[in-house]
Amino acid sequence: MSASAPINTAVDLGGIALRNPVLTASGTFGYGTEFGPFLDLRRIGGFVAKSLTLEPRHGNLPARIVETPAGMLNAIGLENVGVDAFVREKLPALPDGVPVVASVFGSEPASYAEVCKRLTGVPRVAGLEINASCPHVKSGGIEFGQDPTLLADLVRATRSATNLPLLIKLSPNVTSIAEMARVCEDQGADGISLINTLQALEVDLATRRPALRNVLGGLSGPAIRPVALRMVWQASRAVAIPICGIGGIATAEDALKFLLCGASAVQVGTANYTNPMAAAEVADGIVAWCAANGVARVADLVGTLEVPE
Amino acid sequence: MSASAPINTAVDLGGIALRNPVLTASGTFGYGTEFGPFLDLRRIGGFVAKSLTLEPRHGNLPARIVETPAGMLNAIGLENVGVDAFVREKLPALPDGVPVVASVFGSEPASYAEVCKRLTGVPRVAGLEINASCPHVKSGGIEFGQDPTLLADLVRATRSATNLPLLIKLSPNVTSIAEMARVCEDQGADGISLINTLQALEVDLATRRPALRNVLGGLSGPAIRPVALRMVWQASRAVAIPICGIGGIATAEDALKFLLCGASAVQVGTANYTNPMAAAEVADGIVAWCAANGVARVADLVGTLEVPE
Amino acid sequence: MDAEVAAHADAGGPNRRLRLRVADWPGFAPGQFAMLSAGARGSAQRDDPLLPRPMAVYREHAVPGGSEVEILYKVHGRGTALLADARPGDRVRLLGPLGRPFPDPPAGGRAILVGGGTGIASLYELAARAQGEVLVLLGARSADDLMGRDDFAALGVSLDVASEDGSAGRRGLVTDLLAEALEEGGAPSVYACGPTPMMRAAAELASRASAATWVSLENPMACGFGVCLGCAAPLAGGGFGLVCRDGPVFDAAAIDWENLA
Amino acid sequence: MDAEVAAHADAGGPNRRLRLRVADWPGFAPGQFAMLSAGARGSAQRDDPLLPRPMAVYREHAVPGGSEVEILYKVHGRGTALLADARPGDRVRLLGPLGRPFPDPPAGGRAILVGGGTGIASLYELAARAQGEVLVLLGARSADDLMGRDDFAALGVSLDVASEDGSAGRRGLVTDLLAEALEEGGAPSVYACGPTPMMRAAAELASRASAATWVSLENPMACGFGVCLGCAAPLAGGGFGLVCRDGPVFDAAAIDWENLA
Ligand SMILES: Cc1cc2nc3c(=O)[nH]c(=O)nc-3n(C[C@H](O)[C@H](O)[C@H](O)COP(=O)(O)OP(=O)(O)OC[C@H]3O[C@@H](n4cnc5c(N)ncnc54)[C@H](O)[C@@H]3O)c2cc1C
Ligand SMILES: Cc1cc2nc3c(=O)[nH]c(=O)nc-3n(C[C@H](O)[C@H](O)[C@H](O)COP(=O)(O)OP(=O)(O)OC[C@H]3O[C@@H](n4cnc5c(N)ncnc54)[C@H](O)[C@@H]3O)c2cc1C
Ligand SMILES: Cc1cc2nc3c(=O)[nH]c(=O)nc-3n(C[C@H](O)[C@H](O)[C@H](O)COP(=O)(O)O)c2cc1C
Ligand SMILES: Cc1cc2nc3c(=O)[nH]c(=O)nc-3n(C[C@H](O)[C@H](O)[C@H](O)COP(=O)(O)O)c2cc1C
Ligand code: FES
Ligand code: FES
Repeated sequence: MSASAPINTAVDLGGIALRNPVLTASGTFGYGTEFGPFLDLRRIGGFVAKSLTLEPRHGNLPARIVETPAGMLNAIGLENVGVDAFVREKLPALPDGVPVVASVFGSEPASYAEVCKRLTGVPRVAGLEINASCPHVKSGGIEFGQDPTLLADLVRATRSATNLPLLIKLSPNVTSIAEMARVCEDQGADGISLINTLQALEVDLATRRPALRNVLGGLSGPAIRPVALRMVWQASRAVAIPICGIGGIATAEDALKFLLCGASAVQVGTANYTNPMAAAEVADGIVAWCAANGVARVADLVGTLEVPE
Repeated sequence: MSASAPINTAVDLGGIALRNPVLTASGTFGYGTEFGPFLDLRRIGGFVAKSLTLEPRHGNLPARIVETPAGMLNAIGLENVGVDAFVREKLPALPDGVPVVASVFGSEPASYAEVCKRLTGVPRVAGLEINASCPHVKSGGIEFGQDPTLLADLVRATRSATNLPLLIKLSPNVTSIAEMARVCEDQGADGISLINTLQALEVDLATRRPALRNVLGGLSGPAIRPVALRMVWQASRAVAIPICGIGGIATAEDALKFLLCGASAVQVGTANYTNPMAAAEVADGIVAWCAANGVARVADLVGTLEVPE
Repeated sequence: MDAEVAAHADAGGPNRRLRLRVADWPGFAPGQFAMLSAGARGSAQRDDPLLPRPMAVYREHAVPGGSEVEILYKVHGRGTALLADARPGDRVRLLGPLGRPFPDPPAGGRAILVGGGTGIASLYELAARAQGEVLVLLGARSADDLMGRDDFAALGVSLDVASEDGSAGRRGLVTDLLAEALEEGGAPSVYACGPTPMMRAAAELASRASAATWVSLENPMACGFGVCLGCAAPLAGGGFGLVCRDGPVFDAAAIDWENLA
Repeated sequence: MDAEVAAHADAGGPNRRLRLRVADWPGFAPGQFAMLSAGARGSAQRDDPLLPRPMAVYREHAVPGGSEVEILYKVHGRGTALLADARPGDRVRLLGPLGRPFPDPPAGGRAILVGGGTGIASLYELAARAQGEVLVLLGARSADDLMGRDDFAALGVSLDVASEDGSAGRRGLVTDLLAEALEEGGAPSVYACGPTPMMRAAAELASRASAATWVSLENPMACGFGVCLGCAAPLAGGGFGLVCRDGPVFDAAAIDWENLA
């Protein structure tokens, strides 16, 4: 295929222009500098930073992670440097030429909104991703992403706090992901990221205790990929705003399946741990697949899954 | 440990007396006769038959199954011989000495109830398990197990149709499993089985179509075990009726984790395919573990997970 | 159910020949298969890939203290790629023999065996044991891809080959060979195994020639012994047959080819 | 990041010695580790077990065209059992060297190295490169379990051993040996690696003797290079240090031992 025109890999994710559809997922790529020795960030489409809160957070006591079949659980507890230190110290250290999406987290819509404000207008921040998997303090621990009313409040509050492209990252621990996606669209979100981790538990049989100090954790990795594909497909049929697909993506083939199911872009998460070059390999592999299959524009693949009758 | 007293493995599952806590899961053990060449059914605690409907059902067109990371998807479409043929032909062919739990399925509470009636009083049927993962026809395809009101109707209807021990098998595709468990308890169920499969999708990249003809399928196998453990733990804290734990159980260690999380018994599903002797090996392995760990009664382990502070 | 790898060798192109030492092998009939773990079993459990792979029993060999079961397979996806890593002494899980075999070719009659792709492996023992006149037609994409040619040739049966790129035998489809063979007349029995479109075409040709036709289907399987209902093939009369239990061999006229995936 | 198994041998009881041929190995400092795939990589992807395993770099050897990295490890759970299946020529994934090494023992001073269980592997190169007086104290459950004894002996350093069942060296804990060694006085530097309770006890003993103490923590890891935040160890001053990036070597006084899992 060397003689043919280069593949057009550019995609638009709710107003964020990406040179290719492969981002790295929040919490799995640090603040972007840690991959320096392993990965040239200019090979990927963009990078989503670890979720930021208003104040720095220490996170949970260990053990914070445990391996499970084809996956892992984590309960990091949203350890982060806080939004101000991110803007002051982390952003300037990032190499040029990679769009940065900042992930935002809080305990109330107001604190989410404040973090959004502080990130708006900051050079290098190309868009915001609202992590709606935070337990809402006043509602007894139910996550924003698990209740349509709470979610609507959250999207409304963050939408009015910023004019940056606004993605809402949804929790998969719901009865109807389509309903949640529609709430986001109705309240003016520019796009949807899904999925976050599946709530799960692992036991340490030797101690007869939970394997994680936090008891519950989030399941990620290849194990959850079929659930993520299902949710992306369901959400993409429910709303018109673009979707960023996440969940167990480790290869170009995995990513392509998400595109077919309706994702405009994808994020690589846990696979970064097992192979720090994973995201770049996924991006390159998409190009190779398109070349081999006569696809000239990656964006043309989005939502083309052919469903029988 | 040869000199010590034998381990007491008997458990009570909502009125079903089991010699040991290991059953086989509905749809993964046929009608119990297929395992003849591989497994002596008297080694396991009991067996749950393939879900039965009022009329025989043919099921879905192929492909019905596909492998996924540490799991598989299925969309069999509830192919079954119908309740009458089950009573007439399948039950008598079963070897003696293994408690049979019949699984019941329908499109309306009334048809579920009718199946329950036809199974009540039939020799060899030790209890009923209501498969609540059926899409409710009149409510536009939402599963009984996904809506508290529909679920309450279903439990009420089946409860009044039988005096057999009544287990409700819940769908994991819900925001709050604790809420669903409470509905079952409130309406008089004797126990809860969980989890059924996670709704999921796999894509065949070569054809750019869903891998299953039915598009969506149910994810089972080790991949889902941490989600199942979480739900068993949450449900066991929400209700007092016993729980039968299901999801990715392949070894005695897996089963023991479910017991610690509050399950009174467990079911082995997908593991039967990869190893037809799996359920018996799980049962034997529990005895060995108890012997090695000084546990005299398996039932004493139930719900003893030690949770920090 | 554990079997030890006795030998493992290249068999041309992507094909491999695997010999497994099995303790209580009961013998098999042509067309039966086994479920083989996707790769050798290591020193600890691995949950991925999860499901075993169905493989025809190619041949069996009596050895001191047991039997060796021979499998001829093609490296296709993950499971077979990992199986190809298995070395002598490694252990695999094997369940079998399973399924309903081919009916014996009529003693005095003429049997045409049509194999394509990996389906060829299901036919070898049928050719070896057949009493009457046997014509074997093998098809593949290329010479490289073609399975078992020399083994069939060594049986001394009539043998004809077609390949899509012409690198082995005639350029074309194995069903072209079948069409010609059927023209020779004599209402033979036809035994076909290969990709669904090939079997479907073979069944149509044979039915036009009023030849009894048996096909061995290659549906995906989870269990291999009739409990998951995953391998169901739609039947012409309505309903489904289980490929693992009611098949893999079916009367071609009994299959609803339109709806077979 | 792919490395080839050059040699793989028993190293007593559950212990194995693995030599990996690495193309661009930059060298390492004592206490650094690598992330090793849980088992050899086969011809196709396997998603289970998923995470790599942290392993200390035991030694390195220059060979024509590259380096061989030596790992001394114990078969413990699934990942190491599968690693033990790897044969020469197999490939594993290796990321490293990672982490902050031990500070060099003060040139003229006395260094006490305390190793227990798999922690022993982190100390060998420290002993080998130390300039001053070195005392190595090794502990294990039994003689069978004990790692690396002969290698340390061959260094010619002072060496003392304790085992819980008395089958190797003194019956008791390695910290008993440390307590005695500290009584000899001289405010040495202490370097400890092993199970958390052992390191905690060593740190307390050393602190009472006013000895500077460095510990190398063994927290579970997912990434090994500071992005998952999974390996966090609580610090005495509040907050967390990342074992993979800020450690694995920490000043014992900086650790909040109470809350370390
Ligand atoms: C009764 C029967 C006998 C067979 N005999 C042979 C034989 O003797 N030699 C041989 O090379 N092949 C044979 N096959 C086909 C063989 O099972 C597949 O090539 C193999 O499963 C591919 O596995 P994989 O992991 O390499 O491919 P993948 O595509 O990675 O497998 C993914 C999943 O799809 C299933 N699958 C993929 N291709 C097929 C297929 N063609 N048929 C059934 N399931 C498939 C796998 O079993 C697995 O569950 C037979 C199939 C059947 C049903
Ligand atoms: C910096 C560092 C250096 C190490 N160096 C060595 C060494 O040189 N030789 C050696 O034998 N061992 C060493 N270990 C311990 C080694 O990582 C574990 O023994 C190994 O991970 C066990 O894996 P498994 O799959 O056999 O056990 P499993 O219990 O099946 O593992 C399950 C999970 O728990 C983790 N885990 C289990 N035990 C430990 C442990 N003790 N420490 C960290 N994670 C664990 C695994 O990494 C895996 O993610 C080191 C650990 C660390 C953190
Ligand atoms: C260790 C770890 C930490 C994570 N932290 C965050 C986070 O801070 N914010 C967030 O939105 N998602 C977080 N996630 C979720 C991932 O971004 C992603 O949604 C999820 O892991 C599924 O993708 P994967 O299977 O590719 O990992 C985290 C995941 C892991 C494994
Ligand atoms: C092929 C297949 C068919 C199934 N059929 C049924 C069924 O008829 N009724 C039912 O209640 N559950 C059915 N299940 C769900 C299982 O009983 C079980 O709840 C689920 O597979 C999770 O357990 P596992 O991971 O051990 O398989 C089926 C599962 C599989 C894989
Ligand atoms: S493969 Fe399970 S029923 Fe046929
Ligand atoms: S192991 Fe991932 S941050 Fe340390």
